Amino acid sequence: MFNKILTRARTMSPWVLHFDCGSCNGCDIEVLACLTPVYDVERFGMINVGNPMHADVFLVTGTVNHRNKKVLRNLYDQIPDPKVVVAIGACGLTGGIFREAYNVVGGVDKIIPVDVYVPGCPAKPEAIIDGVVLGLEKLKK
Amino acid sequence: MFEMTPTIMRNFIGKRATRRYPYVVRPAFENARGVIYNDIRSCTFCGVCAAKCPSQCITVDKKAATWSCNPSACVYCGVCAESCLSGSLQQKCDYRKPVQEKEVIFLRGEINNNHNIPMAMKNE
Amino acid sequence: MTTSQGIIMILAGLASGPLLGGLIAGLDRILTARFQSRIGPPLLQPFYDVIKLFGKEKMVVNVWQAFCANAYMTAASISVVLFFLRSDLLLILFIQAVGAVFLVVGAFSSTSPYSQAGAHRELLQILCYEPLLIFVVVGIYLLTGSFKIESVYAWNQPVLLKLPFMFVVLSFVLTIKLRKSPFDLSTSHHAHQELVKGLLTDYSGSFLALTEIAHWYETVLVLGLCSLFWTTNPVGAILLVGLTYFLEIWIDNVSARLNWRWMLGYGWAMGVSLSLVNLVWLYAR
Amino acid sequence: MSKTIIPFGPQHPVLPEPVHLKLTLEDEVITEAIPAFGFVHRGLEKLAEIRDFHQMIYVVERICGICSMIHAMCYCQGIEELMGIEVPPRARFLRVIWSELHRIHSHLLWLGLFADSFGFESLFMQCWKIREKILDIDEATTGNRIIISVCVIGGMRKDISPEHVNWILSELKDVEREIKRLETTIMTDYTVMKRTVGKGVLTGKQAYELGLVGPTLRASGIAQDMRMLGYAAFNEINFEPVVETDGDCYARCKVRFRETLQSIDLIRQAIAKLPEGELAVKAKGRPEGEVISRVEQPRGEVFYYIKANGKKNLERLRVRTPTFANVPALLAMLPGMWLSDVPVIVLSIDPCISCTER
Amino acid sequence: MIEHVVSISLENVVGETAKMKVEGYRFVTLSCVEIDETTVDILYHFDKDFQLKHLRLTAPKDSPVPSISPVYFAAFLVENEIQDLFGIRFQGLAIDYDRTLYLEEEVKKTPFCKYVVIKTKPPL
Repeated sequence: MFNKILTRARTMSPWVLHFDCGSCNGCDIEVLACLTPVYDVERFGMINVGNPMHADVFLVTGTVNHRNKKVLRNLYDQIPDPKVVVAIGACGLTGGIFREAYNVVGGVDKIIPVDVYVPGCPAKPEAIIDGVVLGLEKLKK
Repeated sequence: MFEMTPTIMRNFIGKRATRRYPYVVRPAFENARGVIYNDIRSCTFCGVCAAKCPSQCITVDKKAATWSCNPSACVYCGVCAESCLSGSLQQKCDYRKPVQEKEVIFLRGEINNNHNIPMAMKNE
Repeated sequence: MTTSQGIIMILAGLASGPLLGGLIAGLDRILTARFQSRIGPPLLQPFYDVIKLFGKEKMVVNVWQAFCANAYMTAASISVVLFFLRSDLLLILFIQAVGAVFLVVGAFSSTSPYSQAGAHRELLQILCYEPLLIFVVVGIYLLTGSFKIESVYAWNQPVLLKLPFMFVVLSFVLTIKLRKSPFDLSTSHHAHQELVKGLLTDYSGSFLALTEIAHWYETVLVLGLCSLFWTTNPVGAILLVGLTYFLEIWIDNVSARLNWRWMLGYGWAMGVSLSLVNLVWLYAR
Repeated sequence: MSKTIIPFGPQHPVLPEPVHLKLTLEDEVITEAIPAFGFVHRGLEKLAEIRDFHQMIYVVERICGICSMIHAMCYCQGIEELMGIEVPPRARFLRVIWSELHRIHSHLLWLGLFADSFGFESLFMQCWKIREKILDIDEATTGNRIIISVCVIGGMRKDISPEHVNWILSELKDVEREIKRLETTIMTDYTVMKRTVGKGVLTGKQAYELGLVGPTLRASGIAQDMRMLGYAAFNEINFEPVVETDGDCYARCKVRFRETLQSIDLIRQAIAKLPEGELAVKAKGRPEGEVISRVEQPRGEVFYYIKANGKKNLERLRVRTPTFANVPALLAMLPGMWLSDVPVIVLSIDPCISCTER
Repeated sequence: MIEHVVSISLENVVGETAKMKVEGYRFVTLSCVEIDETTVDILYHFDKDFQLKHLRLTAPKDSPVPSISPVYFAAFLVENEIQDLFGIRFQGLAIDYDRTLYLEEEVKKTPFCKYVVIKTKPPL
């Protein structure tokens, strides 16, 4: 019984932490656009907390490079369980158009385990909402 | 002070700006740049798309008659579809859905035989 | 008050925080969303948040912090229970202040600079609103001749009519206490703040949930204080509290965050002068 | 109180982008601020060696998602100059329209973030709500919301149809009305003024010597706007740079606010004069030589140095983006300020870190 | 095409830029291009009333270039960038990131030079 309530609460209240891991701002502002009136993800209880210790869903946009991979790892470790990682945009998935550049390590999944991949360049807000919803499936288990 | 009042009062009384997305889906604009779709039966495996792709996510093997694309590296610029000589490559207006596993689109066709085996192969 | 009545009141006080406070928080979020042309979260959203937080992995920075979160929660709930028991106003205020200080101590005990700076600002906030609250209580005392809430209820006409300026001062305190713009200095409901979550940065999981519930208790307490200004009939009290809260949300939405210098200067200047005017006016009549 | 060091970023909600500012504080007053970069560095200029010069358009577009089209336009203008291509007039006017649309959406985005930096959440929401209309125009005309990929060497890929023209004009009218409603809030609201007036003052001389560009420089009273060079079709439409003289955050806010309205006017002019004709000329041959191309981005002057040697790939592509030039302003403005003013000052130069580091 | 180019040498870099400052030019940026195994080309761009003027310095890779950041403070950022990407050392930088502006310590190669330069601290 309690578990059922807890699961429901978890899916109803995904607090997101957004980390721009070297994206071009495209996906970034689309993530922010999700919070604004036209998409308003607060309908689903999503709020941007900006503090890893409070977050449940980790939205990562952009390529990983040698400097920010440590930050990424660090942030990931600070998020308490249960957590969901959503990689956003072509850059977050594989490195996108930049994956052959010298300072690019590749997609987010090279550093931390990723649960949901949201393709697009930039990913549309609709796709980002879909992605978070898909990620919440993991919490139901 | 409080200069914002008329605006927020208008918001309070007026219609919400929110699109109730998952419940109400707005149709995509007709020339929105979404997923790349290859009609493998008419593909001639000329390789122009692979050469033009700025993200280098398309590989074409003429001998084996295969066409593959890594949609997670695709930047949806639409250059491949524009430059396709046979018109087999098209860009649809729907965006690609999020997935839990990365996939690679791998299509095999035979140039003279109208016969294709589209299949999605998992990456690594 | 009989013993059975007392027990009912204690239970009501204990329940009011998590239930009433949560509902108020939910309503607050919906109203804010409406002001911003959004739909906003469901009414029960704060409850989901808190339940979820209890289910999160425990990450304790240090033992102090766990203790402080609990102490804050206990103090806040005791002050509300005392309020429901119609006890001494001064006692209620001091217990509430002790709780608030525990929250700050917990934040100071961590090493995060955001948390430290947030705690620093919270102390300044406490410094700003506590004297004003005392003024309000003193005003009530001068009017009714007692610090007991009982005596306010015994008063035959709404206190608001005698202490209108005091009510303005109290709503000023309310803005600080509810962490609303322009005074969301130490921590803020939304993330876009220079101190991230400020004071609450290092509280996480169930401890954050505890501070959240404690905050609800405090909301109930401060709104309860507001309701004391209209005790003659419950409809009047609810209307007054509702209106004040609506006003708070409105101010939250039409103003930017200011810094603590402004808060201290403006708060004390305005609070003290308004209180004095009111007290002098009381005497003069 | 002894000195505290606050690490501002790389993950910080006020700055959506990863830049690290090491702030040394005494009480709440900043004594030193040193920025650290490298969190977004991808090495994009080097990609010119493996992508050919046509493909590079789409790469430079992704230097920055906010002013992407203007990057592509600047790059294309450089290559066109090298190859001696004359761009058809319709394409030049279309470039003006889309680049000004980008300016509006970037400025509105900035206004929102700026409002958020001083804790004015509803103003943030309002600005972003208006901005969605511009994004809809982008999506309807080009197919993508932000990175619109319309420029090619020799012209444009997409066209604006006559039905779209009318729709754009009516949408712009809405946008203009909504923005004008915010005017009193941004220009006269007590709390906004309290947080912005007199914060981060740069005199004209200081700003010029630091090599600042764009609205940051114009707010200090120097009328320097690359659109005065008359690239694309800016020489055929009326254009006056917006200048303010105070040089503080408030002045920078005013400049950007007025530019937003000005851009709407520029689009109207460009639409009124939009000539018929072909969209693009075919780019034949390979570029050779050195060229410098400059255009005005929402954040200021962007500077491209292109060196080509007649091969498919460029020999060197160097991009100096506006924020790169504006970063020294931060070092000059931050010391002596309050911690609570840091977000306001940092955002007042409209930092775009992915531009800066490429 | 580039006009108004003045060639300068290592000795008079600072002198020439100081002259530009006196004439009222605004510092735009530096561009660095690798020419061959031993030399790079550094272009100093200045702007005045929308007219660009350039100083071209052909510098050897191994000897440090005098920094112009004491003259134009804004130059420190781009000089640090060149230090990172090309391995050229600048002497007298206002703020020296010691080649960690963009790249991490563990990156040992200078990405823009085809001929790898392992960097050392400049002689003091």
